[in-house]
Order: sequence, then structure tokens, then C-alpha cells
Amino acid sequence: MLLIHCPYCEEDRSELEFRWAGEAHVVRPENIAAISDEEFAEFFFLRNNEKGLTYERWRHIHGCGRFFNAARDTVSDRFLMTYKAGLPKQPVPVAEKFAAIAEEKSVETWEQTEGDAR
Amino acid sequence: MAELGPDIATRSLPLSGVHGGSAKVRLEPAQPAERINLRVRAEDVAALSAALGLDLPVKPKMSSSANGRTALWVGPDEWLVFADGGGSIGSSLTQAAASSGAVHSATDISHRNTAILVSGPGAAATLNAGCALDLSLDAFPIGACSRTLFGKVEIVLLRTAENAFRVEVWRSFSDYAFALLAEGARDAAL
Amino acid sequence: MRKYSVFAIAREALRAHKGWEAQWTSPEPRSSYDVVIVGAGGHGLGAAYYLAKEHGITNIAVIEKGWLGGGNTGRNTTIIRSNYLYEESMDIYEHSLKLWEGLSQDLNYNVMYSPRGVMMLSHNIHDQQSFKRHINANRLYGIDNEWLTPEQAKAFVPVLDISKTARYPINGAALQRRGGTARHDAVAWGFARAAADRGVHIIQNCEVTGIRRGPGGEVQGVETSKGFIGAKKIGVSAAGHSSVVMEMAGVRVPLASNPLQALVSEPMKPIFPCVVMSNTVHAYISQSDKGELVIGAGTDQYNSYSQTGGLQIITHTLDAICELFPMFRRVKMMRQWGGITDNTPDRSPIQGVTPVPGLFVNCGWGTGGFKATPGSANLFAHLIARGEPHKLAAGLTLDRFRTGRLIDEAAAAAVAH
Amino acid sequence: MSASSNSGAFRIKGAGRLTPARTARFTFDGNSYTALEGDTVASALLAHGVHLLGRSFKYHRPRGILTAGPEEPNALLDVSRDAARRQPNVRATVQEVFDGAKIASQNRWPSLKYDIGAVNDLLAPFFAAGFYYKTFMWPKEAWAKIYEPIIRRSAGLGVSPTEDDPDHYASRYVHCDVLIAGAGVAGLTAALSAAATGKKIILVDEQPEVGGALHYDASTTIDGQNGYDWAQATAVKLKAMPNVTVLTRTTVFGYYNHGFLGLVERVTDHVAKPSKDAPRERLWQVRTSKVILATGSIERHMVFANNDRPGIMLASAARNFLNHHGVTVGHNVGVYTAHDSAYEAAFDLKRAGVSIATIVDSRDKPGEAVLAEARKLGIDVLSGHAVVDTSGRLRINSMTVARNGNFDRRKIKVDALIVSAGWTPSVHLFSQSRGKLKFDEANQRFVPDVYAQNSVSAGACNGTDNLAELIDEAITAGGGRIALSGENRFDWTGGMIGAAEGAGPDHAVKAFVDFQHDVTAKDIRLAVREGMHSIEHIKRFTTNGMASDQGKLSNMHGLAIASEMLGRPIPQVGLTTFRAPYTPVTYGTLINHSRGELFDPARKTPMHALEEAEGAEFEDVGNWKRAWYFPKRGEDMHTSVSRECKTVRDVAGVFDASTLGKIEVVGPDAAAFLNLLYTNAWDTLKPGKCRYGIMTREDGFIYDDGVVGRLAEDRFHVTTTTGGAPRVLNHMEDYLQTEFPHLKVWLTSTTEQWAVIAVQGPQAREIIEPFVDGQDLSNEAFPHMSVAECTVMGVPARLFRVSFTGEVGYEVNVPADYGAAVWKAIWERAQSMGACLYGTETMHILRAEKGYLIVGQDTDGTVTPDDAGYGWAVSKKKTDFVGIRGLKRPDLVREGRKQLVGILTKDPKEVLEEGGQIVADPNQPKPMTMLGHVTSSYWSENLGRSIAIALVAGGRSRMGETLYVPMADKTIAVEVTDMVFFDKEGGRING
Ligand SMILES: Cc1cc2nc3c(=O)[nH]c(=O)nc-3n(C[C@H](O)[C@H](O)[C@H](O)COP(=O)(O)OP(=O)(O)OC[C@H]3O[C@@H](n4cnc5c(N)ncnc54)[C@H](O)[C@@H]3O)c2cc1C
Ligand SMILES: NC(=O)c1ccc[n+]([C@@H]2O[C@H](COP(=O)([O-])OP(=O)(O)OC[C@H]3O[C@@H](n4cnc5c(N)ncnc54)[C@H](O)[C@@H]3O)[C@@H](O)[C@H]2O)c1
Ligand SMILES: Cc1cc2nc3c(=O)[nH]c(=O)nc-3n(C[C@H](O)[C@H](O)[C@H](O)COP(=O)(O)O)c2cc1C
Ligand SMILES: [Zn+2]
Repeated sequence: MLLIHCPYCEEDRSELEFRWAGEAHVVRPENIAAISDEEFAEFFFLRNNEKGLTYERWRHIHGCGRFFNAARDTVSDRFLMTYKAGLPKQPVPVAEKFAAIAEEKSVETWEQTEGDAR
Repeated sequence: MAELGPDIATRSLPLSGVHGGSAKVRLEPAQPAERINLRVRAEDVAALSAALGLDLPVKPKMSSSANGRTALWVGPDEWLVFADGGGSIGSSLTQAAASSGAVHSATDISHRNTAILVSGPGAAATLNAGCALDLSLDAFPIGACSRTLFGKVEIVLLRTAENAFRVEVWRSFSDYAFALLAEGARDAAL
Repeated sequence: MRKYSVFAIAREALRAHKGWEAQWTSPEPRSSYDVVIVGAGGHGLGAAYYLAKEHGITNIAVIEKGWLGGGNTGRNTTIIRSNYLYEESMDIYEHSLKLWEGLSQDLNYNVMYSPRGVMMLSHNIHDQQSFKRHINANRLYGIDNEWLTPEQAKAFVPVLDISKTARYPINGAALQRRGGTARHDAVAWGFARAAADRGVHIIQNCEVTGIRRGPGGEVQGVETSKGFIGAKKIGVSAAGHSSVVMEMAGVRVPLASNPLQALVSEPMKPIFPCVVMSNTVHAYISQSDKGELVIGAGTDQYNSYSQTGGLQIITHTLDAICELFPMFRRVKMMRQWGGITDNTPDRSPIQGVTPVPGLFVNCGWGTGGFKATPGSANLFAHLIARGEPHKLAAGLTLDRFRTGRLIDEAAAAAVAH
Repeated sequence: MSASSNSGAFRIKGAGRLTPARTARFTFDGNSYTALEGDTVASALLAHGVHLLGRSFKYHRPRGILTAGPEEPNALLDVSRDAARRQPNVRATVQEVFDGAKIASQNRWPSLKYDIGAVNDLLAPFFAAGFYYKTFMWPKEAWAKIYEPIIRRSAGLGVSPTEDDPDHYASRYVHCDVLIAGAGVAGLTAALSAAATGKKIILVDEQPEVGGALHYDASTTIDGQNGYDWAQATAVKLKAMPNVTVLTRTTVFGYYNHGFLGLVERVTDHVAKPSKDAPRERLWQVRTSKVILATGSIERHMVFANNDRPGIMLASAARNFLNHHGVTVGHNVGVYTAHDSAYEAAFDLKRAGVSIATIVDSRDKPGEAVLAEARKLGIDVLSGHAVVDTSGRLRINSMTVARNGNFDRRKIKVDALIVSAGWTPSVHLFSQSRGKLKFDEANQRFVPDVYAQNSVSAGACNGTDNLAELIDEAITAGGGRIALSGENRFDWTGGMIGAAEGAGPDHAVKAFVDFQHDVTAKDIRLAVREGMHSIEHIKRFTTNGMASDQGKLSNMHGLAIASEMLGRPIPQVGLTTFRAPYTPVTYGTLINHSRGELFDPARKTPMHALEEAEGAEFEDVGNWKRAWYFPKRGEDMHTSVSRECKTVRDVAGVFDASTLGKIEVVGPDAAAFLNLLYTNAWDTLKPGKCRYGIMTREDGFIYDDGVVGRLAEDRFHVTTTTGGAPRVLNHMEDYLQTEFPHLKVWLTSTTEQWAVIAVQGPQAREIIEPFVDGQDLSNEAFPHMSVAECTVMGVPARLFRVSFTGEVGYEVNVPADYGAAVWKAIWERAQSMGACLYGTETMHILRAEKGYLIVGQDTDGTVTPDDAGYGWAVSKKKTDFVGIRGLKRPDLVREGRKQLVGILTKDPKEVLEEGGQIVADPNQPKPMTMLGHVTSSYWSENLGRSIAIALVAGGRSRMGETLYVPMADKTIAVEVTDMVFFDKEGGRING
């Protein structure tokens, strides 16, 4: 069960209170009525599904009710930061980034790379 | 029309008649209260505070009380405001809010919610049977409040004293909440 | 390769089983192949097998980053059924079910396909409407699926609680008798052995890290942790990681990778005769031939590539299991685990050509592709060999997300497993 | 030695820590025994010389007690208090005896001594690992019909409970700064140290008391005291500190993400008469900032021929039974070891008066200190020797010893054999936390290396052997400043992994690696020969490590044998993945309170009890209980519903519509917001009016629908479907917060604020009129699709003039606490006028007669507004709304889409099955081409015939066409019609 920092409640809270809300910073086109089928498919269906650093939205649905953004490593499931909705994509703090990368390596046991217990 | 009985409908409370608890915890339904869900933008908080006669808390997890009214911070632009003795008809809170003149939303939820009072030395443990919040006094001091989950239902929790909490819950979830509190209370007494 | 049989076992029993040969070899990769398949799960290994068997292509490598069968093939709850709703789904799952029925003999490997029946519980009128829609569609399509009253359901699964006082009482069930389970590992091993026997190279511990393309955009081969391996055609069957691999060729596919969990109980004497699934309370359960209750839990809500997930997902499932089977409250969970499933927006798979010449994709089987293993592999082989889909898989194209012609089994309120 | 008490002939006077006077009685396989309080089932049975406790899984080999802890693979028993409180697969080494316990052996028939299944042992040559993959394939049908049923019959160990579990389980969420797993020397020391920092500490141990290895290790002194005594005193000290919680009998079973751990506390399983209020077990869900892992290590057995007979056990276990329970495992005990620690067991036994047959040490050079001590005590030591076989049918009676590399064998009589191959650090939790291990070449063990979470390992689980170092490490881990000294009499050395002499590569003997699953060294070798080169394949092919002990003893041995066969060093072979739970956990604990009424909240409306009193049957809709129909005495569903349907159209009916979702949309931009969220236009709606709205998602498919009333310029009362309420609100919030945050509007769920009493039918106005104040109900003042705020029975109400039946209709919304009273009054009056109560079934039929759709029944997630015949509800003028683009995609505007139409059976008495499939040609071969399906189908009493709604390809262009619904037993001809079956002109609604 994840522990998630809500930028509105300014506190770490249990995943139980949150609902994941998909990739962050997917902008709904202003002129949505006018876009092509391809553009619509891209907007509505295609997601990055990153292995590694991902930007995603969560809603503190059973807390303050706010949607917000998070940067998380999808290999270690570690959160690198969270920030309020409406803010542009935030760069990941450098120290955290290194931790994430180091961790990505050490966590690979969960990816069944055999014979690699060191 | 006399054969219709009393002109004014009588009120039946969701948890009327239930009681419970254990050696260390008392569980009881709260008195009916008047409640609103209040929404206003930051720039208008002061106006609403003035109109309601209490300072709307602007820090997470904080509550404030004055003049028989209590406001709980629920979200950055959302408060649960309740006033005791909401047995009467008509909403003094919505009217008061309206008098602010500021843009806001005040929606009557007096009957949507009901409340359960949990008190006694095992109160926090009782709640922690189904609530994942840290209810130590450091993390959740007197006056702290939060919307959260209790087992499978959503509640708004307010700590009214070291060993006393108020659990606001939607009425159709109140049987569940009470039954789970009763289980928690039984265990907290061991 | 030596044929497996009871006589072979008897012979080996007399000499301490020293005469068995390796089921598959671990060759060094050649510099290039006619076909490279990425991912040695059941689908990938099966595709290699059918390419060799039915299309005469044997210069094939199946490249696996871990150990063969270690992906979702090795971590699923093995439910097999074909009683889906839409024609596109019925086509492929029924094709698969028919192959399951003869797979052990075809592979000369007992995959223990066990048609013990898959029963889906109906708890309310909505379930009933939905199940009957399936049952009728299946019947007109030639697929078995029947409606049972609660009493009939109980007769089939005596431990079922059909009391009216249950929180979600059972008002009936849909039963596919030909549905059942198979031994997950044996499926991977059986395909691996049969493919290796036909000359297919299975290269384990070798991660594909890039897809090299020629001047015309066509594929030339794969970059791997063991170096470059040339390929005329590439088939991607890397469940969980499909979007990661496809991205290497610049192709975006609409997928979300999520952990899906499962658990087994301690082994117990048989008490549970078939597979039972309930969509309303979110649970599915069967008992393995070794005696553990095999229980499928839910999907974690977030994207992740870690084969683990939250405890709350497990407890939520067990709630439901114990509500349906109260006597299991004293049973113990022995192990829990997760796999990474790649899920499409309409919860139906994608199998087809891609914008990149020579690159074919088979993905998006999500939480329910084990049952499709032989069928999907068989049709994927056809796709790779011919360059165009078999008619049974023609609806599974990527293009449907542009046109809106989705195959939305979930929307039609079925469960995916 | 003589029988010291009736608590067993093998109980040694003066030994152990149990009190002879405090006894408990229990039965094992029907025989009655006396135990001492504090005994485990294992120690109690051993005290009576009972070693044979079970049969193995595959070969049904007689098995005894191998360990004294949770790693026990053999001694799994069925333990019960009564018929319903029966637990299979209980480890005899963990279960404490309680007075009255009924205990039985498992996996044997007809009896433990004479078990038919034991023929499997003779057939073992055929049952090599994975043999079943190679056979049972012919004839094709035989697998499912013959072979598999036979295999299944022999599956499993214990027998599943068959009754509902009467016990209850508790749950507690808790937060702390430091969680310490394990309360041996390391854990206790770390706890003292951490507690000194003032932080909030939880110290957990799965045993009844703290102390860990100190239970058996009698030669350790800490702080100048006997180790065990120090441990107990320390526990007392810790428990007295306000910032420390000590949980014993509590297992940390899972270390999950972000400092979240699952613990199970066994509260009553050791108590003879538990209090009714006490849960059987309690789940602790802990969130902590830091974890100190002090889980110790687990001793390994030796892998040699016939190493599984009852009477063969781990040396530390024998020492534990002696030093803690005062029980000796035999009178003439052999020792087979590769590690010094077993010597200490021999010393303790010897000092207690037990004869030690001999110590066989596979090493050429055992530790000098222990050798010297052995000599001093007069114990024979055969170093450089191996035990190559054992004998004894139900209990070991001899061991066969040979010098390493030599063929001369010698039989030595023993009545017990204690073994040790060394110690495996317990890194389970560390690995669960996704930490990465490294291989300690010198000591042939895996130890923690890279941490993935904020945790630290201390003590034996970290590979730290020296006590002084261990204490330092634990103090550092705790982060406090305390001083503590400790001393072990002997520093242990040695250890081996893999098959021992005589069970090496060329031997075909049964040398067990994994006891429960009967995995032998040769099975592992076979797996490698068959091409299983990954340890994961080996595990799955042989099932090594897959039993209920999850390889606690077997994993390292299996790995070493594989490594030798593969010719690859151990770290390159790698370990299999440790997964939760550390030891098996009951489902009851995991779900704790979530059962019965707490399984899933059953939501009830304010009128529920009144409806129940009127005889309502209820149906589940989402979490809600909705009145389904109201049978009168003697009525079945059909007659009840037919009566209700007719009465509503003839007179009127009263219906509970409270469960419909309600959202209050408030703010100056409310209309603008709804314009974006619904397909229709809202700015044109005047206050006091309602409109039916359809909501699509971006993809253009119908998501929800409902009537929206405008109460004021800036206030809308939105209704949703019952099941859709939460997701619609979430969907709206999502757009409001993230796409349209500039809009000044707020959303509040008011579903439960209002009780909704629908009154529908020609007499509806007359029924409600007397209750309403402040609103003229005449058609002119309050026509169809009006809304007003007024009072009803003196309480503020929202009155809607809406209809889902095609009749004059009102929906009276009163604050929920008044719902019952208003309902009662309205119903009394309605009843006096000949009206009825009706439920959802009648509601469904009446709306179907009018061709109104139900989202989720007539539509699934693939239906557009136009498909449903609601194209008119999609604004052509708006430049944006959610769904505007999705609706225009090629497939959504294609010809021939499935459209909702009415269908009528040619035979008016025939009622179609909902879900029936529709075809044009019923005689076509299978697979048939299906045109669509029946979404709604009813008997309409008002029309005197059946009616149905269906989704049909190109439906609206097929009016009048004959189509077919083929059923299993017949084919039903139907005609495609308009969807409105009743009052086509729609006059009644305005009546
Ligand atoms: C817990 C769980 C329960 C399930 N239950 C069922 C069920 O009951 N019934 C059912 O029908 N389905 C079920 N499924 C789904 C089913 O398991 C999968 O759909 C199916 O096994 C997919 O098979 P595959 O061969 O495509 O994938 P996999 O077996 O996952 O094979 C894909 C392989 O690709 C490899 N790979 C990935 N990236 C690379 C790379 N870059 N280079 C090289 N190799 C790579 C992976 O290591 C993996 O071995 C379940 C899944 C899970 C996780
Ligand atoms: N004489 C020597 O040379 C030598 C060498 C090595 C170790 N030792 C002895 O071994 C001991 C090592 O001490 P230690 O504290 O590291 O280990 P320990 O084995 O004494 O304690 C570990 C404790 O952790 C508990 N535990 C394990 N897993 C658990 C779980 N998942 N949940 C709850 N509890 C769990 C066990 O019940 C046990 O009480 C010392 O007593 C030391 O003297 C001696
Ligand atoms: C159908 C099925 C049955 C299983 N039965 C067992 C079992 O009896 N014992 C066991 O330890 N694991 C069992 N497992 C789980 C595996 O040990 C393992 O957890 C799973 O394959 C995932 O691999 P991983 O945990 O190594 O990541 C089973 C898995 C499946 C898919
Ligand atoms: Zn928040």
C-alpha cells in the first residue's frame, strides 16, 4: 500500500484515500471538435506508460478531494514528488533522481533477471 | 386535513435507538445538527468567516468553533460547517453564508450526514480498527479533523478531546460505521 | 527428441532417470534469424512453435529477458474459457479452446488442460441479463455456456453458499463445462520443448533493448544485452512490457501496465471441483491438482512494472471469497505474488501489423490472455508468416482505436479472466 | 532417567522453564496426553516419546518433528476446539497446547501407523520430479476422466474446514517511528537503543516470549545475566516505557511498499477458554518510518540418505526442547553436523543425562573449542565422517556412518539424530521490501546488501555472528546511546549447503531437500539434466521451496545442488523470490471485520423499514437495497408486478426514488459547466424548469443520464443513475478541477440529503396536493418538467414534476430524516384512494411501455446517444462538450450501427429472454451472424401482451421487419417496431 504526499493536505496519507487518475499533463485540445481522428486517438487512448519516471495524476478522493500530480518511478513505485494540479510539469529534484536510478538497478530482482542476486 | 395526522412531519434519525461500546469506549449517535458543505475561493474566505461568525480554518486538518458553530477544513476550498441543535427547520447556516454577499456555494447537508460520538480511553484504538490515519495526539491533536476512510466507508473525523471523536458519516453508511465502531470498541477494551 | 510416454518413464525409472535429455537447449544466438520473437511467454514460444510446424519457418529466435515462462504465463490463475460476448473475442478464444483440447497430444507434453468447468456467479438482475446475453450469443456461435439455477450451481460446487440472506445472494450462474484450467508452467515448457525440437532457438537472459530499422523504416533486427541480432521479421509478444518494446521501434500502443495479484492457500484435500468467478464481488478461485486454493486478486490502480502490489488488493479479494465460501476463513494464505499485465482501453488484445514494415505485435491480453495462449500463438504465427492477419484475428487491429470500433467486453459487463 | 511426571517420560526433572504443576490435557489421534503450560504440541508429544506426527505429501513417508519453530515442514496437524473451530496444517512446533485441544494427524489412511498411501514410496522411481508432464496423455479423454481425478484424490495435506468459522478477528492500523521485527538479542538491544531516543517503537516477535535464540542458547550471558533472563527482564523494562509497544505471538508476515507492514497477532489460539470478546487473531497494519530487521537465522538440516525419519531433527530444536521445555528428544542421541552449534546441543543433552551416541561431523576440522569441550564431556566425535543412511520404520533406530570418501560403513544405534548444516540468515522480510542480497562466499550465505526502503538489519539475519559485534550493530541500528555487553561461550564456525557425502551426484538415494513436498537431491539434479537451468525453473519443476514452509530449510540446499550440477557459482544461479507471507496467514485475519453486514455496506433509504413492513422484496443495485416489488399475501412476483403496473396507470403508485444520485451544482458558472459536461444545452433552461440530460465521456458513448432541475440562476439539482452517482461526481470533479478550473462552480453530493417519494399516475396530483404548501400544482402553474422549492408537511421540500412512467408524476424531495413521515402520510392517503406501492420492477416495465431507456440495461458502454434514439439530446450548436469529438469518429457515425428499437413477438403471450440474440435468418449454420440482442423484455399487463426493447443493427431502418430470436428449445419470431408502446401521443403525462 503506497504512502502518498498530498500537496493540499501537506501530509503523507495512505493510498486507501486516493484514486489514481491517469497520466498527468495530457492536455485536452482547446479545439477538440476540430482535431483529426488520429489526434483524437492520441489524446484519448495513447499514454506513455513509462517504465521508470512517470508523471501521473491522483485524486485525494477520500481526503481533501483534490486532484494533483505526482512524479513516480514505476519500477520501484517510489514517489519522487507531488505537486498541485495546474502547475506545469516539475523537474525531479536531482538527488531524488539519482536515488531513483540507483534503486531501479537494485530492484531488478523483481524482474526475474536470474542469477543476479549479486 | 386532520385525517392526515400532524401537519408537520416528524423527524426520524438514522441511528435512533442504537447504542454500544465497551468497557473503554462509549458510542452514541450525536444530536441532530444543521450542516452545510461550504465552498469558497481563498479571496472570499474572510467574508464568509465574518458572515458565519467563526474563522474558517485555512490550514489542513484544522477546525474552529464559535457561537455554537464548528467549521472543519475538508479541502482547500471546502468546509463542513455544522451547528448544534439543528432539529429545527430551515437553514440558518445557508442564510448566514448568503448574507456574506461573496460568491460561494453553501449546500444543506444536514440530513445527508449523521454523526457518531466515540469517547473513552479506547476511542482512538476503536477508530484505528478501520481508519488508517495516525491518531496519536501529535499527529491528530484535539481539534484536528479530516475526511478519510473508515473500513469501507468515507467519514469526516474530528477530535473533540483527547479521548473523544466525532464521526460524520453519510446516513446510509451509518449502520455500517456504527457496527464497525462497535467491533473496534470491543477490541479496544481488551 | 525422445517421445514422452509412460513406457519412457518406466524405462527411465530403472536407470534412475539418468537418460532424459534437456527439454530445450540454451544456444548462443546466431547473427541473424528469419524471425525474432521478443518474449518467451506462452504466446511467444507458441508462435515460434506454430511458425515452425505450420508455416515451415524454423530459423527463429525467441528472445527472453528473464527465464522462459517467467512472465505472466508463470504467474496466472490459469482460467480457460471461451464464453466471451463479441464475435472477435469468441473467434479467438474458441479457436484457442479447441487447441487446448488437443494440446498435450500435439506437444507430447501433458499441459494438464482440465475441463472442470468455469462457473460465473450471478448476483443480481443485471448480472443475469448480462450472462444470458453471453449464453445466447455463445450458443448461436457454437460455444457451450449454460445457465444454472442457484440449486444447480450448488450441486456443481457443494461448498457454495446460496442462502438468500447472503449480502449478495446468488440468483444463478453461467457454466462453461469445457472451461477449466491448465498447468501454467507446463504450457511454457511444452511449447519450448516442441519449438526447440523443430530448431527454434530460445535465448534466455537476453533483454531486447532496441529495434534497429533500415532506411525504408523496415526492421533489421534487435539490439539486446547479448548484442545485435538480425531479423527479417520481428514479433513482439512481451506482455507487461509491450509498450516499452514497441516504443523502441517508435510505435505507440495504447497500453497501461498494471500489477495484477494472485495468491495460493496451503495445500488441502480436494474440496473445490471447478473454477468459480464472481464479477459482482470481485473474486475468482479454483483448487490446483496439488491442493492449494488458487485465488486471483485485483489489479492495483496505478501503472507499475514491479511484480508486487498492495495488501489491500488481496484482502479485498479474500473478503469476497470468504463471503461466498465462509468455511474458508480458517484457510491460510501461503504465498502472494503479482504479474504485470498490459491493458488496452477496451480490454481486448491487439494483434496485427504495425506501421513499421516487418514488425508485428501481439499484446494487450491484460488479465485474461493465458486462455488464449495456443490460439493467439497460432494466429500470431499466421500473421508473421503471411504478413496479414488470419480472419479469426482480423478484428484485433490497432486501427480500432482510431475508428472507434472497440471490442469492449468490459463495457458489456463481463469479467476479463 | 525416570519419568519425571505424567507430563511425559522424556521430561527431564529440573530442566526447562515450564512449571510442572501447571498442566493441560489434550488428545492426539484420540489418545489423551498431559502437557505443561507453555508446551508446544511438539514439545508435549516429544515429552511422551511421540515422534511420528504425519505423512509426507507425495510418498507418504512417516515424518516427525524437524524443528522447534515456524519453519517446520513436517509436523503439520489438524487442531480443533470444536467441530467449527478446526484448523488444518497447524505447525506442531508453533501451536501451544491448551487444555482440551483435539489434535489429529493428516494425510494418512486408515491410520498414521498404517497408511495405504505409503505404497507411493515404493513406486517412487516412477514418480520422479515432473513425471506427470510426460504421461497421462493417452487416450486423450483419460486425463480429465481418469488420471486427474486420481491425482487430485491424493492432493493436499490437511482437510479444509467445512463449517462457517465462528471466531472473529480484529484489525488495527498503527503508526510508529521504528518497527523492530524480531526480539532476540538483536531486536531487544535495538529496541532499548531506539527507545532511548524517545521515538515511538513497536517491537514484534512471533514467539510467546521474547528472547529468540536465547530460548535454547543457554550459554549466552548478557549484561552479566543468563541470556534468557536478561531478555525477559528487558521486555519488562521496554513494556513499561510509554513510547514502546511490545507485541509477542505476533508475526511480521509482509513488508510492503513505503514502510507498510502486515502483522498477525495470535490472541487466543493458545488459550483454553478464550473470552468471547477476544478475537482469535488480530491484523496490525503498520506504517513506520524505519524498520529494524532482527529476524535471526534458521538452522538447516543435513541432506543425506533417509534423512527424514521421525526422530531426526535440527540440533537447535532439540536444544530448545531441552532448555526451554525440559524435554529430551531421545535417550541415546546421535549428532550429524557440519557446524559447531550442534555441539552445544550435544553438551546440553549430555549434561542433562542423555547419552550422546556420537557426534558425526562432516568437516575434517571442527571448531577447536567445541572439540575440546566434547572431549571433556566424554563425547565421541567422528570428524570427516558422514551419516550415509538411517533405519527405523516409524522412528529412527540407527544411523549408518562412513568416513568421507570411504566405503566402510558402520551402524550406530540411536533413538534420535540431531543435525545441523549451519544457519541461514532470515532475509525474507528484507527481500520482501525489495532489498537486494549479496552472497557471503566465506560463510556460504546470502546477506542484505542494498536497501530499497528505510530499514536496517541487525544480528543473525545480517550474518553477524559475534555477539559483541551483534550488540554494537543493534545499538547503532536503534540510533540511541546505550551500553551493553554480552558473551557467548563458544564462537561458532562451519556450515555447508547442498547434498552431504553419500547423497552426492552419483547416488540415487532419497536424500530429502524439501521435506513437505518430498523433493530429493536427485530430483533437483534431474531438473538440471532436463534443461532447467534457471533456479526458477528448478523450483517449479521440482516444487522445491513451494510447500507451506516456503523453502525456509530447503532453498539453500536446493540452490547449492543446482549450482554444483550446473557448474556455476551460487550467486550466478541466484535465489528464488521471497514473497509474503513469511508464514501462512488465515484469510480470517486478513479480512478481519469484513464479513456479514460489514462485508459491504448495505445502503438503505429512509423509507426502507416502512417498505419492509409493507412486504417489499428488495434487489441489490450497487450498494443499495431497492424495493423490487410489493407482493400482497399470496401473490407471486408476476401477479404482484402486474397489479402494480395496472394500478399506477389506473390510479397511481408511490415509489421510493431516493437512491437516484443527486449532485448540487452551484455557482455563477453552473450552466456553463453543465453545458460542457452534458450533450444538451443548459443555459436555455429557466429556473423552475427541468430537463433530461445525457452525459457522454470523451469517447461519445453514453455514460449516464438524469433529470436536471434549475432551482436558480446559479443552482442546479442534478440527478444521476443509482449506480452511477459516485463515478459521475468524480468525472465532473475531474473536469472541473483540471480542465475547467476557471469556472466558478462547486459540486456537492446531495444524494442522501433528500428522501425522494415519487407519486405517479392519474391521481398523483390529487394525492400529494394536500401536503404541499407554497406551490400551485395546476398544470398551468406547474406543468410537466417543472421544479419548485416549497414545503411538504411543513418541511422544506423540492418538488419535481417529472415522469418516468408516462403518467402525471411528481417527485417529492424532503430532507431525509423526514422521508419516513412524509412517505407514511402520502402512502396512507394514496392507499385510501386505491393507489399502490410499486418497486423497481414495475418502474422498469412502465418506462419500457413508454420506450424510456435505462442506462446500463438498454445501453452498455458502446452506445451513442443517437444509437439510443436520443440524437435530439445532442446539441448541434455547442462548440464544445465532453464527447463532441469522440462522437464523430468513423465507427460512431457509420451506417448499420446497432440502434435501440422496440420489438414485439408475433405471439403476444411470448415473453422474450433479456439477453436473447437476434438474427435475420434462424436457419443459418453456426456461427450465426447476430444483429443484436434484447435489452429489456416484460409482460405488459397494461397492453395485455409482451413488449421488448432491443439493440439491432440498423434497427430504425428495419421497422416492420420480421427477425428471429433463436432460443435453445425454439425460435421466436419478432417484429421491429417503434420503442413507444403505450400512449404514443404522450397525452397522459400532461393530464
Ligand atoms: C495474477 C494473474 C492472473 C491471471 N489470471 C489469468 C487467468 O486466470 N486466465 C487467463 O486467461 N489469463 C490470466 N492472466 C493473464 C495471462 O497470464 C496473460 O495474459 C498471459 O499469460 C500472457 O502471456 P504472454 O505469453 O503474452 O506473456 P508473458 O508470459 O508475460 O511473456 C512475455 C515475456 O516477455 C518478456 N519480455 C518483456 N520485455 C522483454 C524484452 N525487452 N526483451 C526480452 N523479453 C522481454 C517477459 O520477460 C516475459 O517472459 C493473469 C495474469 C496475472 C498476472
Ligand atoms: N555462539 C555463536 O557463535 C553464535 C553465532 C550466531 C548467532 N548466535 C546467537 O544467535 C542469536 C542471534 O540473535 P538475533 O537476535 O539476531 O536472532 P534470534 O534468532 O535470537 O532472534 C530472532 C527473533 O526474531 C523472531 N522472528 C523472526 N522472524 C520474525 C517475523 N517475521 N515476525 C516476528 N518475529 C520474527 C524470532 O521469533 C526470534 O525470536 C544470539 O542469541 C546469538 O548469541 C550465536
Ligand atoms: C497456478 C499457480 C499455482 C501456484 N502454486 C504455488 C504453490 O503451491 N506454492 C508456492 O510456493 N507457490 C505457488 N505459486 C506461486 C509461485 O511460487 C510464484 O510466486 C509465481 O510463479 C510468481 O513468481 P515469483 O513469486 O517468483 O515472482 C503458484 C503460482 C501459480 C500461477
Ligand atoms: Zn489532500
